[in-house]
Amino acid sequence: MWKNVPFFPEQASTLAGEVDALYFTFLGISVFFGLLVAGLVVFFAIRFRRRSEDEIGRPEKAGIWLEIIWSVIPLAILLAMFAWGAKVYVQAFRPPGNAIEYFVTAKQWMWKFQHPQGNREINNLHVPLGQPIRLTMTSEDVIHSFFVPAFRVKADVLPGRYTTVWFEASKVGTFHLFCAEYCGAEHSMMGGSIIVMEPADYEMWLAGRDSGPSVIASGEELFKLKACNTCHRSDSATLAPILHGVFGEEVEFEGGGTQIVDENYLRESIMNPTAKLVKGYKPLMPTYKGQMTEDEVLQLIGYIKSLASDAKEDHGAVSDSSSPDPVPDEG
Amino acid sequence: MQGESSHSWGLAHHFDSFDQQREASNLGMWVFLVTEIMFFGGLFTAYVVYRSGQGAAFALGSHELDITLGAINTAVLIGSSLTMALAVWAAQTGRRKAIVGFILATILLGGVFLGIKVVEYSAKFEHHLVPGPNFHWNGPEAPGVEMFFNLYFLMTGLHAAHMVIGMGILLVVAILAWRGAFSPENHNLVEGIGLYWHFVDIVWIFLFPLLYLLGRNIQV
Amino acid sequence: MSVTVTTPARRKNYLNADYGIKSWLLTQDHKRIAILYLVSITFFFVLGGVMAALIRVELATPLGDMVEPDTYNRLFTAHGVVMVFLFLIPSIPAVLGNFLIPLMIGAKDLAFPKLNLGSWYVYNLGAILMVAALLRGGTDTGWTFYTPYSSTFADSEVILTALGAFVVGFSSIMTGLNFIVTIHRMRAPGLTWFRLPLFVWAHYGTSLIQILGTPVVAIAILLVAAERLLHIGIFDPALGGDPVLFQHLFWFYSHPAVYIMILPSMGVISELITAFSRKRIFGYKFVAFSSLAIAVLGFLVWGHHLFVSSQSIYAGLIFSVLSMLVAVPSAVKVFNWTATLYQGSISWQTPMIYALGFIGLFVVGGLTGTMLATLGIDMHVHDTYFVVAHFHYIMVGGAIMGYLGGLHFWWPKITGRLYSVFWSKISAGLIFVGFNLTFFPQFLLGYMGMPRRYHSYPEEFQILNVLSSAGATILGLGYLLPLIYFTWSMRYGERASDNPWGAYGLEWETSSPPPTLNFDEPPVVTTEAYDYLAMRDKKTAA
Amino acid sequence: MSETITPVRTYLVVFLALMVLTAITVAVAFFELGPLNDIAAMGIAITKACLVILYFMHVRHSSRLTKVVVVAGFLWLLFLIGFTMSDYLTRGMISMQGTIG
Repeated sequence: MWKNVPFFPEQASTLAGEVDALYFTFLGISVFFGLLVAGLVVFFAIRFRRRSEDEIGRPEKAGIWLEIIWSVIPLAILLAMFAWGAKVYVQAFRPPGNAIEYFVTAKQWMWKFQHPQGNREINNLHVPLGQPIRLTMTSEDVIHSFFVPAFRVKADVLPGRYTTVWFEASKVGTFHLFCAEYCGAEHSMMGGSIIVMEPADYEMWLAGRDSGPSVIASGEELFKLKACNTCHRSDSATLAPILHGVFGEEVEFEGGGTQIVDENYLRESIMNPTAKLVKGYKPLMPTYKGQMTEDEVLQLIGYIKSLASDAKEDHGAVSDSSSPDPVPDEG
Repeated sequence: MQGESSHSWGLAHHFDSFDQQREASNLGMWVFLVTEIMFFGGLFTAYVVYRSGQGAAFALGSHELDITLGAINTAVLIGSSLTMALAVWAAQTGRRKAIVGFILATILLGGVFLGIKVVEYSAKFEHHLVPGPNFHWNGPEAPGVEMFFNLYFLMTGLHAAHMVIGMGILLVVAILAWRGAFSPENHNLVEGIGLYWHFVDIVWIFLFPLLYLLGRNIQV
Repeated sequence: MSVTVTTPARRKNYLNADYGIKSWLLTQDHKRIAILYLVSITFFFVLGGVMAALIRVELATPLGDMVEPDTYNRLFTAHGVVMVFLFLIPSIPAVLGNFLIPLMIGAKDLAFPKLNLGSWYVYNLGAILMVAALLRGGTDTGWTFYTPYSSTFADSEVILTALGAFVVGFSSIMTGLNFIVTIHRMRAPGLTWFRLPLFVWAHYGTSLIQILGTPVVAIAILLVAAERLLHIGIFDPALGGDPVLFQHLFWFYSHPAVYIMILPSMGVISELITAFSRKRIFGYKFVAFSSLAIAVLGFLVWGHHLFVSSQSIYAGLIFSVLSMLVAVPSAVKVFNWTATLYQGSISWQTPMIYALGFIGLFVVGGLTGTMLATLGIDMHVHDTYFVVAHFHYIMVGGAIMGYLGGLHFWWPKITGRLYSVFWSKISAGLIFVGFNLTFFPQFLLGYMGMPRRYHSYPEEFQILNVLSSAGATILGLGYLLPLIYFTWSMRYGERASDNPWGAYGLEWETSSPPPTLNFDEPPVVTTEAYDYLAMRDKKTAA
Repeated sequence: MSETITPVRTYLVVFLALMVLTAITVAVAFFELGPLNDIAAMGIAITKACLVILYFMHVRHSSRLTKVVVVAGFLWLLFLIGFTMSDYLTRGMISMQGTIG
């Protein structure tokens, strides 16, 4: 649609068209008002130029109606733009249910990616065309920002927390990945490429490389290695809560308060287990802060999330309206 | 209104009357106190944000503070506010010696407050609760407790710094008062420092419950 | 030019009242303090400009082959810190506001002359700290000091620069406090609020922001310094701290700070438009209250800097809609200025050229600002050159155009001298053209996706970057000219009459330059603001 | 316009009230009242601050302008805390796992 516009970025995601439509509409309105004001200023400045030295302007009565008109019309337009912008924004930060989850760890000055199948990449990310992809991101040091202009998505990547962004590539090709939040000396070098492939090509690409264990398998391994399974058992909830099916559910805390279990809550419970103690349990769990890399924490969380869907398959009746999105089929 | 020629001692050249000068001085002091509210406001915001996320850790932290010393200090500081208010009253009614006496009493009470604060700080030091590399906490919630003590030391430290500055200015004002610099028409300085001192008192009125009392009811 | 030179030979005024360096450094006269500020901020404007020139040279090629990345980061940080804290924020208030507010309200001085002088010294103390940081190698955090980079990771002079900003902040607070008290308590008899010049209204709004916002950024950067120096981490994620909290505290001030830069400029433009249309401004009360509305609403929109910073989506919605509201009073001002031109008697003098240029550039800056406040657009252009272009349209196209327009307008009053009409018009033209050439391409760059603070970039961005660098050359030349002809005019310029433009206002009723106590007779105001009809009647009667 | 001089008696009464309120707030802190604990502590602190502002700082007899300045100061503090909390209290409320319809 905008192919022949010079100095214009490619559109390579389903979101890009929506952002551009909003942008060009707003740009059109802006150009109209800009030219209107500039035109009037130039016209008045020439038409009413001073003819004699002691001439003075002709004051007019205050125009209350004019004031109201030129306050209300811009306000109405701006509110309409707000509403449209809000719709696009909410959409950009709410991944569809069938999105596949990839993990992103940023550090000065590189991007580390892990595919659900276990493949790892640095600075480049291969993704299949036409598949919604959700990124769960964290940083090992300072704040970075994941920015792919061709997809029109951007989200900051923070230390100590997870942020999420999603996209669905709509065009095969190689697209710039930038770090958009200033992060130190090599900030401008902290980039790479997103390589969008036909799904079949993507499968071949995956198959052609040694992927290692999948995210969930690595997580399961860690779950045993770190002895999580001694307390968090699937058959007994005496020492610690059962983790099957916990993701996406609401938990109640000792001393009041509830929360829906999401990635950030799981992370906090691993790093600082006693901060939000589930009702009925004692603060027995030690902290794992400093004992696992960010990648490992993400794998562990990936595994716990997979337990959620297992539980659903096992019991069938657990799910309700607040049920989590299904974890991708591992094949 | 007084003309240019009848300017009397203590009236600056660009003011027309003592009334105008006093109103300007008073408004100026209030505007300054608003900036002080916002200055402390940044820390209060940090406190509210973190307490909303880590209430349990903050409760643990508050149990480490000495509530008796905190309460005594509250009383001492309110007492100093009373003597300060009386100093202003003495200035308004032209009692020279009383101004000096009440200001000295205010400084003395401020000193008591800071003395008790030093006792509290040194106890924290012994228990390794002073933020920085030596911070050590055996119990649960170590990060949140450390955050609590970071805020505790920053907030009370900033407050104490304000008191030290205030006491310095009070001393100067006391000397000026002794020399008879103030009259019922012109005592803006006493009034100004008085407003400042009460403000410092108000900050403590909020710090005391926020740091010492909230979470006390929770058994740990 | 319509200037008649009828000034008596050597009248006593604030400039020749006393000589010697001491009479300047210890002065309590607001007019002399304004001159002191003028000297300081001009120095830092040149310094910041040199940094900008180096940045533009570096960006002329995509490879980043002129300076090291680390040097580049220190350059743009210094450019930002110097321009924001040492030039833009004090520019109009501390120079023109300081000089004019007592004159405009018919007072002998500001309410607290010693505090005024003190603010200049505090400003310089802060500036010295920042320059010291620069000499010791500079700071590489960007002027925004985002944590945890600034608090833990940066290996540069963060503490010195932060302390510098902290100290300069107090100078800004002192100025704001002084203005508020002065405007409330020192107005001449008869000068009611709705007879005040709009310049004074704008400065009142500005002062509110200075006193309400500055302390918050002061504590925020103090906390960064505490984290670096004492390891008391308030924003440290390891302690459950949130680096984004710093962004909240920082932008609580730094967004309104943009209005500290633009509001005084809007005040200047209101004066210029009426003076060179010889007509009462259209919708006086709307323009006056829009200044206050901008000052107040400006405090409630800071979260639009955090749309992609992991801020909650709900907060994003609130801040976005409030940001739309703050655009309305700005639009009201623009429309009223335009309406004022209608049936005016418009004179194309240099200050008016700046004013008309301001309207054009401010409209572009303002409209792109509302685009940035739109969530769906910001997501894409946040932290790109689109933002860089937008805020330069506001700060350079807006604030500096207003500052230069005001300086050209009141120069005869300040110095008692006239400058070259020819060269000043050439310079205004160069600045307008050079500015647009520099910054318009950056909008395109931003939408294409070039992130800001990049030392090297992909090749496809080069054409636009070269255009921008070329424009910067013209812009630099445009700024150099006033420096020359203003300096020249101080010694050789024609002497100015008391009211060379035939403008309305108390400042034009006293001599040029004004006497130390501003007025020979304390003025009494009997007419409405900008009442050119009454002014002509009085002249005819006399 | 000249100053209103507050009698010494008023100062003493206000001082006593502040002392009593301090004692109450300390005592209340030890009882388990749920969320009422926080409300009581803050309510008493605000009352004490108001007493100091109105009587010790003479705002009760000050000009309307002074009153506006005081209120504005606290209002802006509320803006700062309130709008910052609008972020923290609503984080995660629009679920990141939601599906779009």
